[in-house]
Amino acid sequence: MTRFLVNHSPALLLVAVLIGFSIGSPRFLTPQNAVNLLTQGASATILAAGMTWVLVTSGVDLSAGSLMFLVAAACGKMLQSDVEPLMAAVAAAAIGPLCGVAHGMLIAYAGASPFIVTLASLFLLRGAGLWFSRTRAMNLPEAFSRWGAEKLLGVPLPVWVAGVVVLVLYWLQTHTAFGRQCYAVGYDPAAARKAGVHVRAALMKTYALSGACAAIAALTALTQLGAVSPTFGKDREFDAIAAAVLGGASLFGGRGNVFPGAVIGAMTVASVFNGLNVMNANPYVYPLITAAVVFLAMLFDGLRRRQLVQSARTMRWNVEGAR
Amino acid sequence: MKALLPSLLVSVACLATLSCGAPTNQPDQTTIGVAFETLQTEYWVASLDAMKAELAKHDVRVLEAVADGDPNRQLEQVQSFIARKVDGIIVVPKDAESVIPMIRAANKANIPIVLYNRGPGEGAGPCVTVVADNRAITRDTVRRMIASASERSKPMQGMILIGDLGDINAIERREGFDEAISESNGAVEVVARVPTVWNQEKALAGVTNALQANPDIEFIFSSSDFLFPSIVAALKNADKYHPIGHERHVVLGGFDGDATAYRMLQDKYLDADGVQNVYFECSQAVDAVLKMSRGETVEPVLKDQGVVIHQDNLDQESHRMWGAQVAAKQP
Amino acid sequence: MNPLLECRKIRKAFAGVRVLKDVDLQLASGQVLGLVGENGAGKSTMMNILGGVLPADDGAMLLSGTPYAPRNPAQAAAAGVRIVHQELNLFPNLSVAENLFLDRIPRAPWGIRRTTLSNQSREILRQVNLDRDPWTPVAQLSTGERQLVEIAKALGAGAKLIVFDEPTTSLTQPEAARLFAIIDNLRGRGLGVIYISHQLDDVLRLANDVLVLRDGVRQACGPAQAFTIPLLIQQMIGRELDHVFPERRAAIGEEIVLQLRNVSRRGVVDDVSLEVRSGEILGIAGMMGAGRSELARLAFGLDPLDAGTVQLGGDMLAVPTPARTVKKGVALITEDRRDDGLLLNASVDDNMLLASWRDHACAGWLRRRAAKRAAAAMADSLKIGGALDRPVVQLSGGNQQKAIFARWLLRKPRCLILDEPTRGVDVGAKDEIYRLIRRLTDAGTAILLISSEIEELLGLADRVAVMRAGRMVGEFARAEFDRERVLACALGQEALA
Amino acid sequence: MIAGGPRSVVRFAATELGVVALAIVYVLAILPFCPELATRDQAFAALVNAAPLLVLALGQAFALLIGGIDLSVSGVISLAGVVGAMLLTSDGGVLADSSLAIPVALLAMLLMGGVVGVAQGAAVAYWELPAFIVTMCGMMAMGGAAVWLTGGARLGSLPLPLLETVQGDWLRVPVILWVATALAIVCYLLLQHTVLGKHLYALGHNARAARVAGISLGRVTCFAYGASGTCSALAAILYTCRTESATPSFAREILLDAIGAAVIGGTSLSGGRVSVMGIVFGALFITLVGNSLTLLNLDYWHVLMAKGGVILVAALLDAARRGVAGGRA
Repeated sequence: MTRFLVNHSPALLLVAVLIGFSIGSPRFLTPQNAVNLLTQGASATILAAGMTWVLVTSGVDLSAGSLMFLVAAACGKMLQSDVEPLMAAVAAAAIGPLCGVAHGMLIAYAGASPFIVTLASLFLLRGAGLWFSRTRAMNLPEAFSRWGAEKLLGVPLPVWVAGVVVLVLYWLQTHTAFGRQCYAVGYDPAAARKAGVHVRAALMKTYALSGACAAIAALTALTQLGAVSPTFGKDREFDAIAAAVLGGASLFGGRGNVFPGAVIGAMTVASVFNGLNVMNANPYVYPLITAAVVFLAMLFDGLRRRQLVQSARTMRWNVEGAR
Repeated sequence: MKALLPSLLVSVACLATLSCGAPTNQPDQTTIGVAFETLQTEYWVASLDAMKAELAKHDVRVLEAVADGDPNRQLEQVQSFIARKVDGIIVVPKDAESVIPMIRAANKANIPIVLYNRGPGEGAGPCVTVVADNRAITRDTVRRMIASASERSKPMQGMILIGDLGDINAIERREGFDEAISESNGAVEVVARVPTVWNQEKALAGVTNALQANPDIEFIFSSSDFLFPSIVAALKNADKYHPIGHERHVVLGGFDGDATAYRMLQDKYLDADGVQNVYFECSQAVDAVLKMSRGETVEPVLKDQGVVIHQDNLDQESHRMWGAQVAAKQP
Repeated sequence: MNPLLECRKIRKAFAGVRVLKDVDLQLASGQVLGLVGENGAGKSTMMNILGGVLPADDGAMLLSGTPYAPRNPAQAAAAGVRIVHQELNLFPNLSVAENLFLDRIPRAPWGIRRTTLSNQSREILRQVNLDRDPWTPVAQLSTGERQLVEIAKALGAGAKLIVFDEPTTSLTQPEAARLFAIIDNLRGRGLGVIYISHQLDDVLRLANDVLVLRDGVRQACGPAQAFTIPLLIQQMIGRELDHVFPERRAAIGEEIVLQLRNVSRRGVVDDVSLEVRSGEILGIAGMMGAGRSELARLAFGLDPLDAGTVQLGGDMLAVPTPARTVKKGVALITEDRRDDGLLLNASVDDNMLLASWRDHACAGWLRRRAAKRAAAAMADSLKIGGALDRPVVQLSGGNQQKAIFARWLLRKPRCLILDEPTRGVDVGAKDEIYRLIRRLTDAGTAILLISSEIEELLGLADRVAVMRAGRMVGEFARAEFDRERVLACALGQEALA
Repeated sequence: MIAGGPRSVVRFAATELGVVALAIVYVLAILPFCPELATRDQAFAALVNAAPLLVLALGQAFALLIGGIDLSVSGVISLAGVVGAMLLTSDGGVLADSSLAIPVALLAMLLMGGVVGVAQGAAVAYWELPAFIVTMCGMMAMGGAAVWLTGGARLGSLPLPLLETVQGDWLRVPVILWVATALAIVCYLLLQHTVLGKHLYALGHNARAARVAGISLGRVTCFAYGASGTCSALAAILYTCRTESATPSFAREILLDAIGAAVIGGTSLSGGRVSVMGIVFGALFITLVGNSLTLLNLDYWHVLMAKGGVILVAALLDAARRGVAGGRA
């Protein structure tokens, strides 16, 4: 019983949050609010999916928020100079994987620590974005921001985008050699190399993916907002890490998944914010409750890890007992 | 330990080089240091541009610095200006308290200092302040909003978007809002207070959620105009973004007077906007600092009365709205 | 018949210690060669050379008649030589199928060819009689099942020769029987198998030929029918003493320094009791995986006890932790010098002083010069040469081990637990360590000595206790010391004992 | 030392002397552009500006030394600053009129930082949770608590004697410099001359070996995070007195500056390596880069990018250093 609880803690935590808020406000658990929640969680989900991937290889990407801003600034700049919206979006999105590849190179080939490389990037990319935009806020043309409100089969476009990204990443993670090998890389890079895995290539691809996710997340949020401000994407990397951890990813590497993990994590964060909004809660309690939820998730995760170790021991005992 | 000795030697040498360095020779041109707390919103960017343009008119060299919300860094920047022996300093402080040591430093160095947009706290040394009364302008704006919705059935459900909870302007505007609401005899019932941390995404999600929870909201005040794109997006999604006169129109009000707000006023979506007169404030600040640098005395507080721009006075007053001019420059 | 594998005069030395001396080995296709010998006889080295982990210093190998000199495990695998290691190299966070094919997952435009992968995995798993869904995460398998997966991994890539290193240590009886059937099957298909094990009855049952190694020398070789278990044991240990063990100069004291009562830890140690007196050396014998090192860790407080008590000099420790046991004067030198002993990038004297900074301090404030002097004096008396401020990683294995000894000697421990104190140490350093141990007992230190070298145990210890599968299975007093009986007891051949 | 090919240059740059050289070269390089730097006042100002960052970086170094990290810096600064100011402020402070107000408040701030740090250390050591997340939650929770306590308002009106003391000079040298120097010396002595320092190093080098040597990992970890928390609180005192008010929402970026200063100063993110001297120059260097670029009248974004570039170089040096230490270049 405890084992079930501990093994499914991310999902259970989400359910607990949902139930808690439904009790708190009758308006929380409605179909409209569900769609609403999904729309708001779209960009966070995409970002968390990319972050989960990086965490699986026991890395971290602190530059995600700044990269989002750079992409948004570039896109906004192009839109303002009357570039075709689709072209602008595609061109801006290309910045993401490019920066990711640069991170990957430094981490995989120069052997620098992911933490500090992406920390440097956090400054560099935001500086570059501000340079691009001259710190001006930009309102985006209707032709672009219209996409954010567009609906397909009754479901908003951002949700579709998030769905497709999650699907693709889920497929990559579970149905390709690269995805599976990333788990080996995160569990023990040396052993993975010995087992014939191309560790460096895997790391390169991982950071490229994370960069691509940041870019897509930026564009998704941008279509919804219709404007770029100089604070766009600030501190989003911390939210994404929190979401990934809520979804069961481990900072020690080798664990976590895009679906359902990252989705659950991002949805939990979004639900907390949404629920507090709906309940018209005191604005001051927001950070406290978020911190409490993340800490709780981590505590469960610690329990689960210890239980795994325990069960491995029990197994050996059974083996020898039978002998 | 082995590393310590050479390091010490080198640092002594370094300090020696520093203190023997050439004495500074200032060019004759007047130099003014401008220290902004942030460039987070369009309002600050417009202010900085206006100020630079104003200073350029007087053929003054400008040193600029942005503290990115960190008062300690701003203090360092002001000290740098003092070290460069500027002729005057214009500072946009983060808040009333943290500017006090900056004023003291400037006074000590005998350099005139002008505070832009935010006043000093008690016990500050001599300085000149150019301020708009955030609280009063907000109050008047909200009054105007309530008035423009006089024909609606009472009470209306209302929402306020609160800025960063650590920002003094955000707090003053919230207080102005509350004041106007409380004197309205129940015309508006505030059902949602959305914290935005001055973040457009948070604002979008917050407004959407609040509309979800309270579909009857018909009165929204935003503590800054730069959150309007988020509000508009949320309203559109809820099919509540309609021009004034439409039965589903939501009474909207904002603060700052930026280009977005100007266009919304033009298009008859926005009911009222509290405007700080950027050009007035900037020219006042520049005037004051230049006068002081020539040894003249200036009134210690220069008030920007601000103006509430609404549908009825838009044509007459739009020249006082900085957003109108920014909008005119943009295609 | 053309031999599948032929090794001629293989030699290998580590840091001047010869571990393989002109070993010849022959194996025909469809044959199983049993390789036996004591711990440290050179079996693992031989296997590592075959598997491309280590290069041979000298000698030649022929595989199917062509020269064979793998430079890394990948080359060995490509040539058809696979090794099933005793410690598992699996990723528990991946599924069985993924572990089997990690470096050559069958791909298609739409991703992994899951059906191909499933089928191939099932095929291989059938060969090892593991009836599990290939998509089960390895984390959910029992240790025995994991061992089978490891074997399956070796079978995967067109293997010609498979080396099994102690494959049955963690298998249940039925699983072991299954393994033997698999090996028979492999033999039937014409593969060559080298089977390394301490389970002599298994070796005799499985192998066509048996090769006995002793101290890196080929001691005996012949068809399995020619050997019996007693004969094998005799061949394994029949070596002359090449060390003169220093004589005890002081009598064993009265005081019981270390006392374990019914100590258990699930899965590794089962109800063990022992006591060591001051100045006494209690030797612990047993084969790999018998729970000796685990016992040492329990006594020292490194792992939590599930049951039982630890008493030190009459004080009961309710929950022993290293910090507490060290304070009571216990010291542990583990077999894993690199991970549990050294601060590799720190200096030699920092390593030596690690446990005794407190003794060289006044209210937390170090008397660094005194500490350094003490370290230097200790280094001098242990003959650790060279500057003491260079990183310890630059020292030879013997000197590294001496540095760890120095660490504890500086604390003058009342009880010292030694786990394989002379592993990876050259002959000269070995003698020095023996003298050191004797010096300690003469000063009244109680010593718990774990060693795989029976000579070492018999030469130094006052009593030898024997462990097997986590239990204490026998104890010998000095008067009853007999290599064959001790080894037989450790191997589980009590009939002989 | 410098002669002998690119490899020894890398090796030199990777030592703590590297950052000293870097700082000097940097100062010399920008001197022609802003000669003001060469005045005594400005040199002192640069040092005073670097002082609070130095305090933070030294604290961070304790966490980094044992292979951890402390992200809670901005949270502790906010909360400690607010707690102190709430005790002291003359408009409604709890202890406003008491003569003991100042020492009690300062002690309370330091204590708060220490206790919070120890709690985080305990969660890391005893519950085996990742330091990154524990301290990230700490950052969010404490920042939130500070805003909650004050309702978001900045607290000013602090007692003048305190402000004058901290902002003033002692023996013609600013008090803040004395404080930072004293802390640096204390840290240096603690790390080099005490049992605890040796244990911290041991834990960072090889936690398993340290445990076998009888070092209590839990206590040492708690101490490291406690020290980090206390240093953050000390920095809060300096910041509060410099800006004469306490903010409940201290800028998060300061954390990145502190880590940057520590890493540039030769601290390894993988633990076991720290140099107080290096950190002093690292903090000075980061501050110099920020301020001198302002003096050069470069735009704010250029300052950000320059800072990022410096950290990137430090990252590569860290990698090179590990390569040299690990035997692969």
